[in-house]
Amino acid sequence: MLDKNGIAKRIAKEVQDGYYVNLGIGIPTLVANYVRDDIEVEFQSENGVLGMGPFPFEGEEDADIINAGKQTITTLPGASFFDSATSFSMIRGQHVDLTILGAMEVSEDGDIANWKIPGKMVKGMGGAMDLVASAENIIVAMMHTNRAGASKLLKHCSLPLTGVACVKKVVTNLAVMQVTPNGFKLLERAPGVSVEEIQNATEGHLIIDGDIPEMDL
Amino acid sequence: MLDKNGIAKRIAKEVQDGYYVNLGIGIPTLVANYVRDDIEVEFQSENGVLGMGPFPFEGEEDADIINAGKQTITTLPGASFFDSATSFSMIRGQHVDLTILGAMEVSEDGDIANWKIPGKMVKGMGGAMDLVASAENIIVAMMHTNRAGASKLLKHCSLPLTGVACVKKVVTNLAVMQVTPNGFKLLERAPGVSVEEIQNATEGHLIIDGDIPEMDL
Amino acid sequence: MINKKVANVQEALEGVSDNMTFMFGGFGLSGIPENSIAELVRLGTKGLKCISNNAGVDDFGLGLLLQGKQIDKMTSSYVGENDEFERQMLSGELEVELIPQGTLAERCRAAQAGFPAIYTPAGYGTEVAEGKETREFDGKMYVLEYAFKADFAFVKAWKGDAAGNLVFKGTARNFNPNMCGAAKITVAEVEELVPVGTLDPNQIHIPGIFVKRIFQGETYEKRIEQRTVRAKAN
Amino acid sequence: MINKKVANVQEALEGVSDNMTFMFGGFGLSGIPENSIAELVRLGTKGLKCISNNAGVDDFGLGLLLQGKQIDKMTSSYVGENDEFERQMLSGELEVELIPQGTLAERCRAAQAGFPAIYTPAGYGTEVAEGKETREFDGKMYVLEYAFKADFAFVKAWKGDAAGNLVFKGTARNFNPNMCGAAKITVAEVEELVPVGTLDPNQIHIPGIFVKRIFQGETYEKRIEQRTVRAKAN
Repeated sequence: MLDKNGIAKRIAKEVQDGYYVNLGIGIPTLVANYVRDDIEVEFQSENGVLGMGPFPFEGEEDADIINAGKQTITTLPGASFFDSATSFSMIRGQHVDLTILGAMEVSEDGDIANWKIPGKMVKGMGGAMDLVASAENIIVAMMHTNRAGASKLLKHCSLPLTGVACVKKVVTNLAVMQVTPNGFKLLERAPGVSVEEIQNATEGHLIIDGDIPEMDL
Repeated sequence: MLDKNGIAKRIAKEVQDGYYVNLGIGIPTLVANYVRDDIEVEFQSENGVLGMGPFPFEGEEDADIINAGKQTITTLPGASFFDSATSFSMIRGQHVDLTILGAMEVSEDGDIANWKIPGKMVKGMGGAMDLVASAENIIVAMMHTNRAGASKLLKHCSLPLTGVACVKKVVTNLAVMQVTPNGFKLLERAPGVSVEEIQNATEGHLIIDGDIPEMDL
Repeated sequence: MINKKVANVQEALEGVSDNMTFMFGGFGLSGIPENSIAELVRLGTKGLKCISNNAGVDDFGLGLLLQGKQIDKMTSSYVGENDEFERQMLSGELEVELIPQGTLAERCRAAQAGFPAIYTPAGYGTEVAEGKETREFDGKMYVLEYAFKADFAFVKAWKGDAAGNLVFKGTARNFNPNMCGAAKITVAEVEELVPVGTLDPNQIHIPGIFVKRIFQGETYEKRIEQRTVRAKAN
Repeated sequence: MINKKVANVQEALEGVSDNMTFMFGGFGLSGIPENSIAELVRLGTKGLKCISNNAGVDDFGLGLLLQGKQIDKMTSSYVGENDEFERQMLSGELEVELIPQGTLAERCRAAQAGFPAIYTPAGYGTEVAEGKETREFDGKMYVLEYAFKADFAFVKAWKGDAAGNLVFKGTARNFNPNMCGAAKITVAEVEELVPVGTLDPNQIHIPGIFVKRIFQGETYEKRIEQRTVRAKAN
């Protein structure tokens, strides 16, 4: 079974040379730490920066240079700043190659719910609805089940949707799955996790086709 | 009767302090020469410049700094350059206060035709259709009649339209007229021109209300 | 050069009154019009409808207007980090309309550019699109969203000149340029008002035509919301 | 940093073929992609559908492609100043679609930004709107215009870097930024390719994400179409 860093590490393998990537808050942010050194990737943040670097050294924080999580950041050579409309032109116009975000629920049709729990304080969708409505390649990073042990991979989402039929891949603490027209196709098992455990934790239709390899991290 | 420079001189009186102005090719371009020195005006050109100045001194022309007439220009302090989409945001968004352009025909409803003569080579509308569709204050500068002596102020335009119900004022070699819901309201006569001459040269409905003063140039 | 410079924040805010709709630039606490907000607090203008990506924190940014119960409605994409906001929202004192962030940006830009409405894919199939017109183009579904209508836009830039030209810094740019000219009156406050002619005409982010009034803010706190750093290597 | 730099114009134009749709930046002869056009002449690519505000003059700009009868259709706002253009248009060899200049700019921007269509007031009530959908918003009429679809966009900038970041100069900017990322492949040629990291991240007109290939043009004639000057005062 993977921890959050393990999920991030596995997703980092999906990041290819030449990709522009938008990382959501939470586990997705950790992905940046595991991207191979020998490929070129640029990170976009929807508040208006392309070419994000690591956090600044202590004392070098700049209130005018933050990411969408409102964290102080730095930029790398070749970076650029731009306004919000231009930022979402990059997203809506499908210039961003890969979007990685967290979710509360994903359905076997690729629907995603990650912004609202009825009855609880709702903070808002931020840029998530724009991202999932436009991105061609969306990977969800999340735990396979919620704190109560219930599956987050469902036939239909029970929470208000963020977007419909948009998720391409899901990486959890238990497995890597591809969203196909017929449901979640199991691609890989987390180290030490059996197909049965994944099946038991998945409410949506899980396609198990042949031998399922363990992840190579 | 006015010549082209006279028309430009009269129109210059319509330019008020604090106006952003877009000048079309031809007579409108001449207006810039007659704007009072004691008011602040900025000229916009739709190819992407605000704050145009006079032509450059000989030898100082720059192929990268032109107006929409493709003429080499200079800029004044406070000027800015921008892309075409932004330029038409200024126009469509009604940030430009006054648009002055030439016309082949104007109708008593304020329709304008200035881009196409069927059967002749058509060069195109350039930015004229955007300007007339959006501008709140449009003044047409033109001769009252065409070379054949026929009126250019008509009940209905005979040529393909550039825009509908958009012209606010017309200044010709003979008169200044306001476009009203009831037709062309005669405001001023050119020096030495009688009301009768104006009436005879106007096919559209001309409203003559009381004494019509001569222009004060 | 048309002069947009006003003497101070009081003059810049002339004409604001109760029940108006305001736009505020800024993302989180970055690039917010601190001086205009402070003056609105002082004026005590009430019944405000605010368009702003976020709602500040309890004691800074739009949170200050919330403390004074000056805001009736917020149109935002994300409103966490604010206890008073949560209290007013849950009690029903404050109306909140949450919309996608890209939709927010583009509804501003539509108002600036004279477009009545836009078609965006964001929110299709979700409750955000409920009751809204939708339409298919090339097999993909879009939601019709209308241009904002606002009385004042309050923006903050890094540098500006009396002609109203603005230059922004870093990610403090965010929604600020998109809101310029998107309201009846755009008020720009800048960290530094520079002499006209010193900004490179090639490097102006917002031409002065989109700005009605400009002033240099007295002070800027520029508070950091999430200070994230790494240790210096020895 | 993702490298967009290609060795030369040949590599930059890899993949162009007959009957494609191309966008060309420039206004008149200002800011046109001179090197890409020259290479298209050399390649002899035919049956082109071109989106460009203007059509060049007889012996420069897109006029060079017209001389070689490489263009089947022009979508432009203004096409004067070109005898061969006129001859081909009147003889029916060349299809010409004239559209308002602001509509041209925004149909590019829509393609860049992922909008399927826009509502613009330009052309309403004229033959430009014939057969097109129209709609009223707030008592004003608008025409629905669709985003362009193009295979290549050829743009020209002043400076650029290997990351694809672009900076334009003066009014040579015009349609160039709006066309970046508006076609499947955007090819940018620059007068000067500068080392990555030397362009100020605050002052980049087009972030590299909108550009697929970049190269430094060999030479630029930068011809002036209307040389207007005044005499120097003594």
